[in-house]
Amino acid sequence: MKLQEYMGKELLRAVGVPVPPGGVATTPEEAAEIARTLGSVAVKAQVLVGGRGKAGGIKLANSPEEAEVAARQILGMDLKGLTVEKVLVEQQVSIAQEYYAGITLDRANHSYILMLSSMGGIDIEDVAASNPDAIIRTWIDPAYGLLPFQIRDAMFAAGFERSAFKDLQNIIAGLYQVLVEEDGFLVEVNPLAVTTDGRAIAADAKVDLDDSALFRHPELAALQSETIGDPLEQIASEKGFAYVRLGGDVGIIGNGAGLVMMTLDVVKQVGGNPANFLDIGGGARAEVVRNAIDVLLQDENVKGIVINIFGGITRGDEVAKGLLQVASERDIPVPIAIRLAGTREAEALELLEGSSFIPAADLVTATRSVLEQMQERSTAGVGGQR
Amino acid sequence: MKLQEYMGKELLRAVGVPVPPGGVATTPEEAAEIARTLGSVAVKAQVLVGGRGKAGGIKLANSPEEAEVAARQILGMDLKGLTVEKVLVEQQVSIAQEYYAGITLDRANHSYILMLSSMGGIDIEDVAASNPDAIIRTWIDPAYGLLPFQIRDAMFAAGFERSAFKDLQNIIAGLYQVLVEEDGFLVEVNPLAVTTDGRAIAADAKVDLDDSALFRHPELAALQSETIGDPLEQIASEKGFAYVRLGGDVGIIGNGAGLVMMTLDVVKQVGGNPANFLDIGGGARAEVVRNAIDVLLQDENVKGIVINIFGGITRGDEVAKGLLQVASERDIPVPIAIRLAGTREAEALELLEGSSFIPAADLVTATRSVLEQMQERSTAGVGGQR
Amino acid sequence: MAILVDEDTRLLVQGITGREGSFHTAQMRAYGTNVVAGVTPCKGGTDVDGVPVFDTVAEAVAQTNANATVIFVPGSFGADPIMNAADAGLPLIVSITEHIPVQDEVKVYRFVEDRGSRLIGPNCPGLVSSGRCKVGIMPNQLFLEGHVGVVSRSGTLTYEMVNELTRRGIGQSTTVGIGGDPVIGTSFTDILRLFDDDDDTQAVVLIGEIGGTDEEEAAEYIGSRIGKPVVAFISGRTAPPGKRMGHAGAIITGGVGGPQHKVDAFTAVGVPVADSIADIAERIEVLLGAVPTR
Amino acid sequence: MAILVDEDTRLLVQGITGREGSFHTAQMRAYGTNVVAGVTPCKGGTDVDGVPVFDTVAEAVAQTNANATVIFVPGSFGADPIMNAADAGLPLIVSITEHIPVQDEVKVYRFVEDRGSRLIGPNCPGLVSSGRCKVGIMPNQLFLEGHVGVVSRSGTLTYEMVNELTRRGIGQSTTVGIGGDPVIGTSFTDILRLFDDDDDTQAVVLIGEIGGTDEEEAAEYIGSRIGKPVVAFISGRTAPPGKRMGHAGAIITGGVGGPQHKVDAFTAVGVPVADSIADIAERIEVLLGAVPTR
Repeated sequence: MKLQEYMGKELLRAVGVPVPPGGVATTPEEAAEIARTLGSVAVKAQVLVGGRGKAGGIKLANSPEEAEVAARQILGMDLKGLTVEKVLVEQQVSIAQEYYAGITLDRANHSYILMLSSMGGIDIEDVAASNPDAIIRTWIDPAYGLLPFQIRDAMFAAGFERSAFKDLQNIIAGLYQVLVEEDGFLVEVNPLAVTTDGRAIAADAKVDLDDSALFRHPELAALQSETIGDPLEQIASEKGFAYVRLGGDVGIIGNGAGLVMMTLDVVKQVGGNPANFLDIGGGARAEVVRNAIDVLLQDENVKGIVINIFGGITRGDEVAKGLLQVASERDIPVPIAIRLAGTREAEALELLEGSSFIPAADLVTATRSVLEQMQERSTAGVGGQR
Repeated sequence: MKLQEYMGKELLRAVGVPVPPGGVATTPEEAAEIARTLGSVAVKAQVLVGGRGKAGGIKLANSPEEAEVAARQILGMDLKGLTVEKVLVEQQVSIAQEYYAGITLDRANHSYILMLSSMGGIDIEDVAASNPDAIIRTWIDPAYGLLPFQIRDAMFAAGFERSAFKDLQNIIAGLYQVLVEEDGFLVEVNPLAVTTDGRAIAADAKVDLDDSALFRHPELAALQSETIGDPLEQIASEKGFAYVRLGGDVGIIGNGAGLVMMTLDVVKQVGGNPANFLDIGGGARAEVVRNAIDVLLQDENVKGIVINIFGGITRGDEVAKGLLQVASERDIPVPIAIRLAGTREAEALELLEGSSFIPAADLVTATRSVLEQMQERSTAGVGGQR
Repeated sequence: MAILVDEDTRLLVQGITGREGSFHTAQMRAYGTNVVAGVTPCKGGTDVDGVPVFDTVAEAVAQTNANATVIFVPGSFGADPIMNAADAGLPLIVSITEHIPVQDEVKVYRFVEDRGSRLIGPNCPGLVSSGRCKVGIMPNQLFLEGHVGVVSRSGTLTYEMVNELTRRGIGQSTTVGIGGDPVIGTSFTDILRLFDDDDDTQAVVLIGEIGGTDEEEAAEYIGSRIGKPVVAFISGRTAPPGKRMGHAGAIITGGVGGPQHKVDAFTAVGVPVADSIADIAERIEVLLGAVPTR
Repeated sequence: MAILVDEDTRLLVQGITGREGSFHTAQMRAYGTNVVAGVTPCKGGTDVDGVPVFDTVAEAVAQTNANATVIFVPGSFGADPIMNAADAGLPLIVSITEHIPVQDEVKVYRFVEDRGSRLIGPNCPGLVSSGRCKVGIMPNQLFLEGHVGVVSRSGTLTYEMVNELTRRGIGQSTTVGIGGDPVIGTSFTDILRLFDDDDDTQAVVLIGEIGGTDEEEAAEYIGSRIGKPVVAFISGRTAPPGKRMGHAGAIITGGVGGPQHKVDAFTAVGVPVADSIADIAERIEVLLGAVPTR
């Protein structure tokens, strides 16, 4: 669960990491009000996309009036498909040095890793590509945590400013504290700034929480709806599906993450354009299948659906029943093909006989059937009203 | 730093361990007031001595009036040399099972150890002596902490009541949490009770904190004065001395814990009765020596003083200067002998020449001199007015 | 021979009295697995279809000499039984549990390593030595005895694969689902090493997916030894960067974990990367040198 | 030969620029110790009387090949430099620091053990191989080259002991203060084992005190081997139970740590327990078989 910048900064502030003073506004008037006590401010769109600045999502303002104007421009803006509903209004920081500090999981070493670089302010992935030695990597032994000497050693290696050493060390310790206490998958500050008057401050904050650990953080879990920009992803999340919107027109349903990923690959190979990733998981009952179809049909881009089920724990007849249930309840405006193998395959196919669902022996056939029907309907204008 | 029962229970309650509802009173009227909402209560003297119950420091009361009477009897009571200034008034618990749970350091294994026993309510040291197998010992790997399965395994081995298993497990996890978060040297609940209605509750609490870690717990360090019953130990603690009152009449000062302990042993071997342990530490200056003498002279039992210094980092001449300073500032009503060896021994002895302090070549001689003078003065009635 | 589990496996089931635990215990026994004990705290002394249930893992091991365990305990509590099993000295631990917090997985990995046990998973479907022993939740009917080792990060994709192999008459020595989480106890490389040492295994199918660098490490290992032929498959090849695809591990971040890199790594060491499940099976048929009749 | 430190010791001083660190660095060098480097974060590039100061332990070790370290860093921060030294691979770590929280000491012990270093202390005066090398804060002038090993939990009592031996012309091979805290890196037994293997050591003086069971373990070790003669001493024999005597370790709780138990343990394995420092020295004189002229 990726947090908005202002939420991440809230977590950092709570453990004593200095962040620029500021507040969140949902209207231009609120933005002006917040700016009143802060002097020169930055007005920053709170959306979970990269490159906000370049896209016009960050503006500077030197008065409450300017802040109001800036907020008016940014609020409601469409940034890479997401609508800006909140802005963070915060005091401008006079930056002398820009560093990078991030802690995340290093899968290959089965541990968390601290990464520091004196090349902050720019995308760390670019630094990693162009100048890998500029990133100082420190692995964290989970039995002991991030130790003070490790932070110091890394800061010396990265060439951090000695005059702000103690402050910088405390900030990095704070990032680790947030990671541990809030179950962070990634806690990153870029830039980690040293101001012209020698203070260290977290000028930005990127916090990605471990979804599997949200049960330990009910107060953060409650923010979840705010962190999912896409309303459809939000609905899918409430229904308990692993769902990712991909923007194409062929809806995908499958059981098991690996199988669904492979299904996306096959649909693409055959010439289709997947609309989404949707995993109904193992052992799904009819009801779950019905919900999955429901979610997909709410995506206006979806013009056809491919279902790929390999029945292990999941029983084919349950899947078939779910499909028939949808068909009995509502009009299904798009073609749906299903490839179904494994447990209770025969029973399933028998149940589906005579329905509008297109059974197929394999995935490629299923995909082709759907693509053909989509083509036909498009030509005929069928389903264009969705 | 040993905490009073009520302070220990406060720490337990803060991490969610159930303790009997109650409050602390310093007057009988307060005790009655607290009892008003609680029904039948126990009124418990808050002093840091064992065997409070047998000594009359715990009384049951079935009404506010009875609680007031009980508190009146207990407050001001002398329990093993300490005056009762506070009572804990808490709801009586109807106990079905009494268990023991304690976590402390196991020096030999360089780790903390969880001890559980179904033989609670009595002194665990008696259980250890009479029935060692009745104590289930679980060592805690500091790299991972006390793990849930370890608690469960220990509870099964100890034969804890299954109907209250989950509650008991949570309490034990809470004890460990207090140990870790508050730097406990010992966190013990005895009895850990299962009530007649099947709830688990910490009916008593014994918490001993690590003095070396108090800097991490300023809020607890502030309670320190309350936890030292002996006013002289409190003064010594403020002066930064390691001081323990022992009740005899020969005051002891030395540098280094081992040396002071040996000095106690020698004084006792020679026939003296040590009044205290006092370590001035390494590298002490004249001022420190003066303070040490001051502390000892505040103990009315002290009728003579033996000083034992081996100068390593500590310089003999500094010690001598401190002694001379005391002598110049005040009347010294007791004989003081000093055995001084090591760094600047000669300079020190030269400085002390002609003073009232008795220099001695060795500790036995020093002790004998003091004991003789004490004997003489006692016979002559000198110093009897102290 | 097969790897990791066989006729000598004496299996303990942690969480045996739960819905999943009891169902899959029955399934595993139906496959022929010797389930010797179960553990559910406070249910010690009872039994599940004749399998004795104990309160603690230590007691279960002491009483039954179990030498492997499979864990069906929900995610929020899933780390503890793994550490419990390692602490009790069980050499093989299979964790089916999904949604264990990553931070717990990191600690568990270190703990299990400290204690010298082998952990498969978490969030894996388990493993099957065809015709000998099944530990986990893979469907019984898929497997056929034979000489192809299968190792995979994905559950259903493994079923697809095994199904396709069996349909063509190609049997499997052992099939291992190593799990889709970002921190798993046993890697592709660990399993490849075991297959290399296994007389029963003649070729290996490796089913990877996007995310992490486990496939690249496997390729490096394959390149460094003279071993058995391997055919690889990567799922999620069309997935966009930055989007987590169901498996907590399946995400491409900053170039790391991208499919082309994995394909290139395999190709560089002579491992063919198949385009589909059917393609893998065909290549294996060729590798084994005989197209069985159907 | 002596044990642990000698002419080949290349010493690093952590906290070298502090009041204690700089003073004792001078003292150690005056004794002849080869102090090759110091560490104080953010003071790298400077020097203390010609000893180069580095920002990090890793750098100091890389630049100077230090093979031992002594730590003068105050208690609240005292755990970190020990772990730092172990992490940097220094085989011998001597921590003078007192008042390190016990919980930190427990972690430190485990960490140092994991990394395979030897820790002396914390809260110890260090060690001296007479005439060869001094690491720590013991007064230079006390020591005389010879063949008695001294190991002690107490600082000043060690000085008394060595002073008495030297006064009688009895030299010491190595004198080790293991520290008075409840959790220490190296025990009496560890040091006894080293003395047993040391050709230079002919007899050992062990100065224990109340608290813990380290003396009992030492007695058990002595009883289990045919080794060199040992004379023991226990301080705090008249201390009452439940009172902590200065040293965080010096406390008798529930019978454990009581003096009589310790005396009995030594007596049972034929180790005489002396009544005083002078008594120890006399017994050593007898053991060495020659009363030196004074």
